Amino acid sequence: MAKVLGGITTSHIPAVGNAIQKEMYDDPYWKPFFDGYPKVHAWIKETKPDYVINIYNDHGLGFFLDRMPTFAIGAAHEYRNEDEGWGLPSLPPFPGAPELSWHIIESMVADEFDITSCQELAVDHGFVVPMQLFWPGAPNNPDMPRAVPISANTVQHPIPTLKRALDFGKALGRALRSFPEDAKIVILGTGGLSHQLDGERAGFINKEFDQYCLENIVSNPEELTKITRMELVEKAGAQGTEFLMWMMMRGALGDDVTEITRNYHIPISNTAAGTLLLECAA
Amino acid sequence: MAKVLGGITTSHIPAVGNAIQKEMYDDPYWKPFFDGYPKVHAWIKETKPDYVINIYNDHGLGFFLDRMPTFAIGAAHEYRNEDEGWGLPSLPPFPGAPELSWHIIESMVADEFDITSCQELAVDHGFVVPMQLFWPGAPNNPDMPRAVPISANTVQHPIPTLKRALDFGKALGRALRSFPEDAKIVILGTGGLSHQLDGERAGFINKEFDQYCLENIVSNPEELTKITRMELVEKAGAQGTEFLMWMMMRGALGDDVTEITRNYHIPISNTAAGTLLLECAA
Amino acid sequence: MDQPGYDYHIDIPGTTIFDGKQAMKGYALNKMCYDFNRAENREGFKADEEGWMTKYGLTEGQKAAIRSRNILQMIEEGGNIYYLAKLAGIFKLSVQDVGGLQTGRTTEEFQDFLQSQA
Amino acid sequence: MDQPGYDYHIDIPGTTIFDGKQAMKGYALNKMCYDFNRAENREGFKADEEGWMTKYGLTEGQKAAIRSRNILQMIEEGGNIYYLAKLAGIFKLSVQDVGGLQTGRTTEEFQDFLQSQA
Ligand SMILES: [Fe+3]
Ligand SMILES: [Fe+3]
Repeated sequence: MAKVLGGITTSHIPAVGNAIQKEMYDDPYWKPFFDGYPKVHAWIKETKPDYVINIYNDHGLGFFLDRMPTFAIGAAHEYRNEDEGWGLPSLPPFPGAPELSWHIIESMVADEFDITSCQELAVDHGFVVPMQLFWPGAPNNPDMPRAVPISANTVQHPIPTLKRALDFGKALGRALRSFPEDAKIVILGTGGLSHQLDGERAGFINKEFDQYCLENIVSNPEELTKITRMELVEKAGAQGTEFLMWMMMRGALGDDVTEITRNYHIPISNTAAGTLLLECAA
Repeated sequence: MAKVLGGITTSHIPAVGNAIQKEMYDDPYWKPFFDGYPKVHAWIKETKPDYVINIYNDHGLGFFLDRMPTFAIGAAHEYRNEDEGWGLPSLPPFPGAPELSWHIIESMVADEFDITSCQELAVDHGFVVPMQLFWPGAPNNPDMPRAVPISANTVQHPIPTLKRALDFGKALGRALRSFPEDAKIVILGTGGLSHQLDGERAGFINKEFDQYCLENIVSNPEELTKITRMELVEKAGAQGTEFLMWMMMRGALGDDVTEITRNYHIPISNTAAGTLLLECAA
Repeated sequence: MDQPGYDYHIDIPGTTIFDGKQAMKGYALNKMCYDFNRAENREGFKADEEGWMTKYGLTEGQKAAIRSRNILQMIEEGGNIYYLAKLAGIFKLSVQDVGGLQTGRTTEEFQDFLQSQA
Repeated sequence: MDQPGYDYHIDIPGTTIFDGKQAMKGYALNKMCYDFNRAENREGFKADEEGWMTKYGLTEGQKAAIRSRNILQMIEEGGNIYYLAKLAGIFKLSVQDVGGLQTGRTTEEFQDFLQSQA
């Protein structure tokens, strides 16, 4: 049976992709952000995951309002990052893991999650930037695991509740641990932390709330399910709802986790950037 | 608050649309089928629903495998029956009820159903034929209610379980009854009963199983949740899985229903055709 | 695609479960058929069957099944009956014709078989 | 569209909840912006702004908001920031430019505001 090694969270801000390309790791603006990653790199080198479940939110590339799924799971041989509107160069495709995708979809639909399965899926910066952060040169990194993208709707309300997101993760964890292959799996929860791009409140950041979330997501995620969706918008900012991805990731890890590293920095672009690596008990 | 008047089930076989167009009501082949509808017509004339929730399954017009939702709800101003591949003439659009659609979507996502919302949706014979059966001349019938289409995946496994379908209906019923408009709502569950179009078992029909379903869907739908999805394929035929639509409809009606009329006839095209009108307690 | 371990399917003779495995196998074929919803694509196929199949990247097995109008083989190659029905429409086959072709019956025999289950 | 009774939203000053009501109001605008994912559509818009907006059926309010590069008004007219970001790209506005425009700050002032929350 497969094993879930742990979970990693990170912001997925498009500007990060740019900074990586320009190797601005020691630039004064970027250094406090990139300093969050060496321990993650070391952990990945040591544990060598075979599969990566990349839980992200699409920002208007893979899905439009004509068909907006609450939870979508990719089930393709590969995933391409198409042009998001800024003419950024396309990377080579990320290799998929369709046999794992279908195993997850079968298990989660049986478990009463109403999945939208995607046999074609263009992935945006929400998926790509974390891959580049964790596997430098991705997808051209010899350690690049095969990927399953999972996307939750944070574009249009109603978005899923924090409880549903955590429960999604729990069901995902059950699915992964029942995959009959002696494989090692890492789960990414990308997006957040607090930020707001739109309206007169644009630029809103909430350090106190982020710290509350960072603290509880490690040791007491159930506590966070008390937050209503409108409270999440109020306290994390309109786009801070991406924290749902962290909840989904966390649910899949189980109760017993060890925090390996944590980083928090304000601001990167408009966003409070948070990084967390949680290892599952062996 | 809105009121759910009752539910109506019917097969939605494409050939029925053709027979309606040719007014073959007294043709020996068609008479036993169309004889199931006068009591439904009388009931609709008497109760005059304001809204119709049309629970059907798409057959490869509105959705493809690139994005296959488990449960999709239309949220558009109108719905068009586009060409399904046979060059059938398009009807005028069916008027939608977006304010009711969004009320349902808000309520059901809060209730932990992972809805795909569709602000554009082409509807096929699964949606159209029942409308034509119940509102002759549809959509050009003065009594034509405004519509919300709801589609469940029966194209590709994994399909939702019978329990999930019934629970979907229960949550739908809660949503409808909390709609703050003094409106009357009827719910259609379309498709089935037993049939199989593909494979060496094509033409399979199972009268005994259909009768068991017809009996229990009225008085004891919970009993039917014991049927596994593979059993449903085995006993109802590969396309008899459309019975899930009946389960969804039934869940929304509540416990106390009265059977107004029932019809069952073998065969129409490749299918055992079933019609049922259940009225909710006042 | 190999799908280890999730083989919850029971064996139902004469019935292919259209699941992820079949769906991935048949993707190109079903995509071509799905696009037959539009008249221009039906015309394109009719004008140049071989070219159209190549354009959609059909496998050799899928092409052979279509060339020989072999419905069972199309299903074997991952075809889903709802999408294939649009192709059957181009070939002017009714649902009963398709039923007969798959069960080794004439259309009349197939209709009689349906009737016999009343 | 009137959405009776489902007004569970709390009032969050300076924040528009992009829900079904806003999504329906902004559908044409967001659809146009979504299609800016493709370079050919960006070029089409740049070549003929007015014609392109009409082609997508934008409302007068949406057109006016775009003509005046007024982001807050685009949101008021149903625009969603993720789709609007693609339009901002065409106008060569950075996320901080967009933040400044919406909050009555210069880009530098907006960046300082972000920094101040560290
Ligand atoms: Fe994001
Ligand atoms: Fe059907």
